[in-house]
Amino acid sequence: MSNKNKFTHEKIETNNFLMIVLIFIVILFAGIVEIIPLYFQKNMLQPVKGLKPYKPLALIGRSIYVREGCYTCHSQMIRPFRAETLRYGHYSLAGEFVYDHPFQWGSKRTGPDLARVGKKYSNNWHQIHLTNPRDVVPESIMPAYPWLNDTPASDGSIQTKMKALKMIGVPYTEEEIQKSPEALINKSEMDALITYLQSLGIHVR
Amino acid sequence: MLGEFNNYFWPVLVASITIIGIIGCYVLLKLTGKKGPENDDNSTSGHVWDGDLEEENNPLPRWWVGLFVITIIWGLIYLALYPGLILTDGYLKWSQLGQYQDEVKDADKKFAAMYKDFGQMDLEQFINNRKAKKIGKKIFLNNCAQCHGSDARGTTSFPNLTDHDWLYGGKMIDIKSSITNGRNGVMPALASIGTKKDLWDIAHYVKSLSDSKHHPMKALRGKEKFGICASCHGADGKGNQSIGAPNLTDHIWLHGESFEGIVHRITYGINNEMPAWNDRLTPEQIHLVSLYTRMLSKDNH
Amino acid sequence: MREKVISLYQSEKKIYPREILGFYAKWRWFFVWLTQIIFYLTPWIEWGGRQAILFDIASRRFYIFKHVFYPQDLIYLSVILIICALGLFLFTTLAGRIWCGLACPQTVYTEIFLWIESKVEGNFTKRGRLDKSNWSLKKILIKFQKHFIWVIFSIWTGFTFVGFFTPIKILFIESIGLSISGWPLFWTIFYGFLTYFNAGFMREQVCKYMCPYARFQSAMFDKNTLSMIYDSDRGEPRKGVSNKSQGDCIDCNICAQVCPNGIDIRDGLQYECIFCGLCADACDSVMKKINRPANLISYTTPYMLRNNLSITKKIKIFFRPRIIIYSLILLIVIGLFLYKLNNRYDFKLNVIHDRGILSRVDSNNMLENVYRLKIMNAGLNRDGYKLGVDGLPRIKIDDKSMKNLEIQLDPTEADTFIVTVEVPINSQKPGKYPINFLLRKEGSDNVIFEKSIFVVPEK
Amino acid sequence: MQIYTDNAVKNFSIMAVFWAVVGLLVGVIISSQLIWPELNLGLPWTSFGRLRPLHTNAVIFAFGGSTLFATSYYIVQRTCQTKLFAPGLANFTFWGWQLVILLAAITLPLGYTSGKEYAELEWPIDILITIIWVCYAIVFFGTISKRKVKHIYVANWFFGAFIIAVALLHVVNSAAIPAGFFKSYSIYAGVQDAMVQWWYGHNAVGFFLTAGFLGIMYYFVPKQANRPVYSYSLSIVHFWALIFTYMWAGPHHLHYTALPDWTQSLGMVFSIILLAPSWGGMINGIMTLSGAWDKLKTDPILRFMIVSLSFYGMSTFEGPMMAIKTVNALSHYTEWTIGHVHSGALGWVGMVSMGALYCLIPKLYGQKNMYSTKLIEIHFWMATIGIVFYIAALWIAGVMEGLMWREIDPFDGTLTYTFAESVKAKTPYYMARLFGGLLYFGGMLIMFWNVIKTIQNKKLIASKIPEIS
Repeated sequence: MSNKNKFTHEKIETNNFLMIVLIFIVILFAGIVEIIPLYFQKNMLQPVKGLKPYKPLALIGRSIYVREGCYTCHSQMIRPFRAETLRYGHYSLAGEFVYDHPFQWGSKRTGPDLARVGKKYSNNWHQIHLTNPRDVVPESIMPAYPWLNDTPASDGSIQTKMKALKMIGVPYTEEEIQKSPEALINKSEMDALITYLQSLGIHVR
Repeated sequence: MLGEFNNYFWPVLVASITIIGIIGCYVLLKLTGKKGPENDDNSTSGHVWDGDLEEENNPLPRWWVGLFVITIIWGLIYLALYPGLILTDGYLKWSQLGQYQDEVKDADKKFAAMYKDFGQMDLEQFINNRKAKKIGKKIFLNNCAQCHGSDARGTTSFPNLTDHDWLYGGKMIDIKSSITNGRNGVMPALASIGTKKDLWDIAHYVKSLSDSKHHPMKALRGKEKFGICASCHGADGKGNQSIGAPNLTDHIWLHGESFEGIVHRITYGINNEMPAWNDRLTPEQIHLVSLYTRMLSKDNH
Repeated sequence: MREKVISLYQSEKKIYPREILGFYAKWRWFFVWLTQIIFYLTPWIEWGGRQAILFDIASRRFYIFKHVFYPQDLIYLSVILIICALGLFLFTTLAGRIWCGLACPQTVYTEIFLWIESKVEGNFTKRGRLDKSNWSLKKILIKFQKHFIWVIFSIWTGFTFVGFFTPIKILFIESIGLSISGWPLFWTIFYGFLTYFNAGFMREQVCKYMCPYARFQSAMFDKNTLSMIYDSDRGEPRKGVSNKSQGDCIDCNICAQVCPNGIDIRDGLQYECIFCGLCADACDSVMKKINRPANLISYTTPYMLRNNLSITKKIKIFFRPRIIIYSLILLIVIGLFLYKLNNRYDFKLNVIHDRGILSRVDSNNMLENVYRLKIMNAGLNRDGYKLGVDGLPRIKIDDKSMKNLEIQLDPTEADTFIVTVEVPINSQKPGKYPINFLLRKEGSDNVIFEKSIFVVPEK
Repeated sequence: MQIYTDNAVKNFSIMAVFWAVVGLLVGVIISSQLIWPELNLGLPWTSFGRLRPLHTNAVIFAFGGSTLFATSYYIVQRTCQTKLFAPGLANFTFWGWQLVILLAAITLPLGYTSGKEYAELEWPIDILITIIWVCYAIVFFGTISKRKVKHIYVANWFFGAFIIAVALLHVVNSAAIPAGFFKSYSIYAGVQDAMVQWWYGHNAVGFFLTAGFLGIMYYFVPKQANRPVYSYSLSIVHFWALIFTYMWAGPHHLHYTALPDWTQSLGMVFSIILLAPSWGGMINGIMTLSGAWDKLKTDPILRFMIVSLSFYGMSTFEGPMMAIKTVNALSHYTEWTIGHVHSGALGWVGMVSMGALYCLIPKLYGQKNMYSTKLIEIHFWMATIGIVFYIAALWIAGVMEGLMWREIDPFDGTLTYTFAESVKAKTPYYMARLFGGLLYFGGMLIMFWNVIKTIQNKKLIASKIPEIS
């Protein structure tokens, strides 16, 4: 910005404090303009019809998705191009992500987009695919995740997780949180991850 | 876009900071370019650090200033034409969804004529038309093969489309209806009709209908309990295409032929769903892919 | 410290290079003609009823004479890029910025534009005088004439450029009817404008400030790299025509006047120098007039200049380890490239194992896997193909799919074929087995092998 | 006699070289996994999704961070002609930063991640980073406060902006609600989270990898070339314009997403305006070097500098181009982006760091030169050729897959290629990329060896602070 140039730059570059303050002010504007208004734009906060917070098993599945770094190779964001909607389905809407902490849009498609992978394949298919992708897709370069079959989905953290999310605005009811451990009984991490994947993007067709 | 905000505060803030920021870049360029501390010999700024670090007073390269100014002007023009300031949607009224709709409309227009011809075809014409067959195959591969297999011969729980056994009927009108609206074959859980032993007996009877391996005594007992099943599968077990109840007298076992499996299905029921495609495929495309499916089953007989 | 108003930016002094002919200038003109003939004529060459070289981006097909490339073939482009980069390394280490001086489009178009300028406005002194003179009708006419020719030339250049990407004949007919539109029009004007602006106005500034290659190249130099060198031992002190004790340089300044980048080579090697050799030409012509030996400015290395070397010594300098390593790498990459290109068939096969059906048992107790085979005809004729499979005992394509496997494809057509492959049940243990598909073009011995897998499930 | 306090500088320099070796090694491993997916050996801790955050964190924050700490502590003393403010605190930042890296190297393979790119570390580590960063700011600005010269040198403007901006970005983007010691949820969701993340992500590039390293450039280039900085007024304009505009450019990572059109437009406009301010640094560097052209023939360190500036120029040109929506529609999600990042990371950040460290290390250990100049030369060539292979392969691979994804059959209006076909077609490019990466990594190993040998010959010297003339 230019206000400090009404006098010469000499003043700034000889004054440590002034320099710090001016740098801080100059870098502040972009965030104010680009981030904060998004909280005041209506359809950025409105969930799409039918969208509910992740069920306990799907929430655990999402943690696994994040833990394994799936976002480093898969996007969850279908752009409004015909070539993408033909391949992946309806383009993504802001309202589909209002409960996503953090967002998982990704930045790279080493593998295909997953925004609407829900209900596209059978659970069985996912299970085989995640255990060894090359059993179903010989060209695949995705890592195999056999250990998910052997790890229980529940590590006792589900209520802590849901409570934390509730604190930042995800509308879980006390009852849901109370009952959540039941949903994880006898489920493996594989089940959880598949449940999460099957829940992706199914509310918009 | 303005309508998505409750009041003018944020739109005005966004627009003003943006414009002031861009113009500020220009003002900065103008002011700094004009004034600078000068040494007597005009060559350096006169500041020295670390013994020998100095700065020369060379003015800004002209082409660089030009580049900077051009990008600034371009930025202002862009914001006038395209949405960016919230306050205005831009002169061109452009939006990414508008662009998408145009793209789809153009593509639809481009291929509409072709599909129009194909939409009226009968099976005979289809088989003799290389182009139509190629498109039919492609639609099938892109949408149907996921479950029914690329060769349409299905697998466990996903019907083979190339045989003559049709759950919901094999006429063009039936196939088109299946694709357009989807199908949902529901067999209710029947655990309550008898003991576990009774259910096993029914399974043996079911197997006997197709002369598959079974225990005659058990089958005989099972026949008595089959009444409730007959309401859908028919007294002769030949099924009912209007509700998608399969024929039990042939050798086609959609969900597998093991006794355990049959008992499990009687106990817990089954929900076999085929999604509806009317929101992803046009009627012409559904017509073509139906013809393709018909052709495959014809090929085999 | 006092404040003083200095100008916003440094205005570039316009350079009026003097025209010169000679050894290096001839080479330069040779390359101007060579590159431009290739550029302007190539799109008009026909091959087998279509444009010989056409990069059809809209339909993602790239035609180069008999070859048709698909997006999957872009690896060749990648290799060409690597070859260019390595070539640049090699030539720069060997001969400095020879690319800049002779063949770079920036230099070539500047040369052409300067030539037009000199034809319209006269030689370098006249041009300078014209620019300084007041605006008059005559000046306007002369300037208009120059810019008019420049613009026509630029548009033709832009048009030719676009002709590499859209069929040029159709483009030509369209432009005659003034019905050219959309992207072709945009790119014609855009590329034309770039030519006009860069060669007409920016000229040496591109080399001085903007071009990253110019920086790279300077980092490639070593002490044995050939460069334009003024022999100061022989030349200094200057003004030596009358006095024998003085150097050969008579300080006529012609070397500086001819320089398109406006430097004086006698100040030593400078980053602006693009090795065009015009100063050497100018100096040689002067040396000839005053009966002194040529090469006061020459294309050499400081070491060679100072020592009178035998031919073997000179060769040894040229074949230093770095040069040999570069050449070797370059030769290997080029060799591989040509080998691959030559052994490339004009059809392609892509095998995808079915996603939905991993394996299944059919009613005849055969274990089946399903595949999609995408077959592309990259040739010039409609061709037929025969498919086979091997890799497991008694493996074969099943009879039903065999019936549908009459593969006939038009030129550049691609189609998908569905193939069911079977082995007798229980003939293999559960697992994944590598198999091969073989595709043979009818009437030739060309066979493509494409790997895939056959899945035998657990019980 | 006043002596510079170079303890932290020495430590950071050595660790920078070490972490570069580690970070590049992980890079080589994961690029191999893209060709041979079995290379994770069936272990969760070595699968691609867990190692890639390790790779990015190791090269950006461990290698890049250590280099920035080392050079900024060195430069701020020399250009203020005073010793470090609070040297003990500086040593604390060294041990603290190494602890952060160590924790990252343990937690990331274990799968403890917040799931936001380049900000994967979990909240306890984030808090540690914040503390260290505050100490860093105190040492740095404290030193400037007690400077003996009147003017703050331009390199310190850039370091200062880098320290302030990174603090702001880190605090805002890492705001999260803990759910246990190893798990937290970003307090932002969906669109807002995406915007905050890329506001952070882009400026991690803009301030960590650009402004900070421009600071390095502004000291070592004029120093090594023994020439004054080319233009004082250019420094001023491009500094303020750069730090102002860079902050806006984040949304170009979200073109054609569910982010509103207006935010995308702002991101694009400022990305284009950013071109000239970015190039300002390149011009100042190159024109400074231009006067020392003959030195390039003999000084491999200057070669590193000039090549890094060339790559800086190319990447900062390519960046705005890729921020144009129509280009981005093709390039986004493809290998092109990875190629672009690495032309900046390997070409600009890597090369300028190597040049600076080659310059710095012998000075710190009382040597005139590095142990072997020949080895620097070899390193230079391996790195340069490595980059050529790397980016040539990935550029084309990106364009190819972009074209394949969007190719519509003109015949029937459906897609031509399946996704798997595009994956399969990339294998040869991955090979070429791996080859390039191996060359670059090999060069780094040579540097590591060279550094060890140099330090073995060390003489303990105290570098005196010159009197103010």
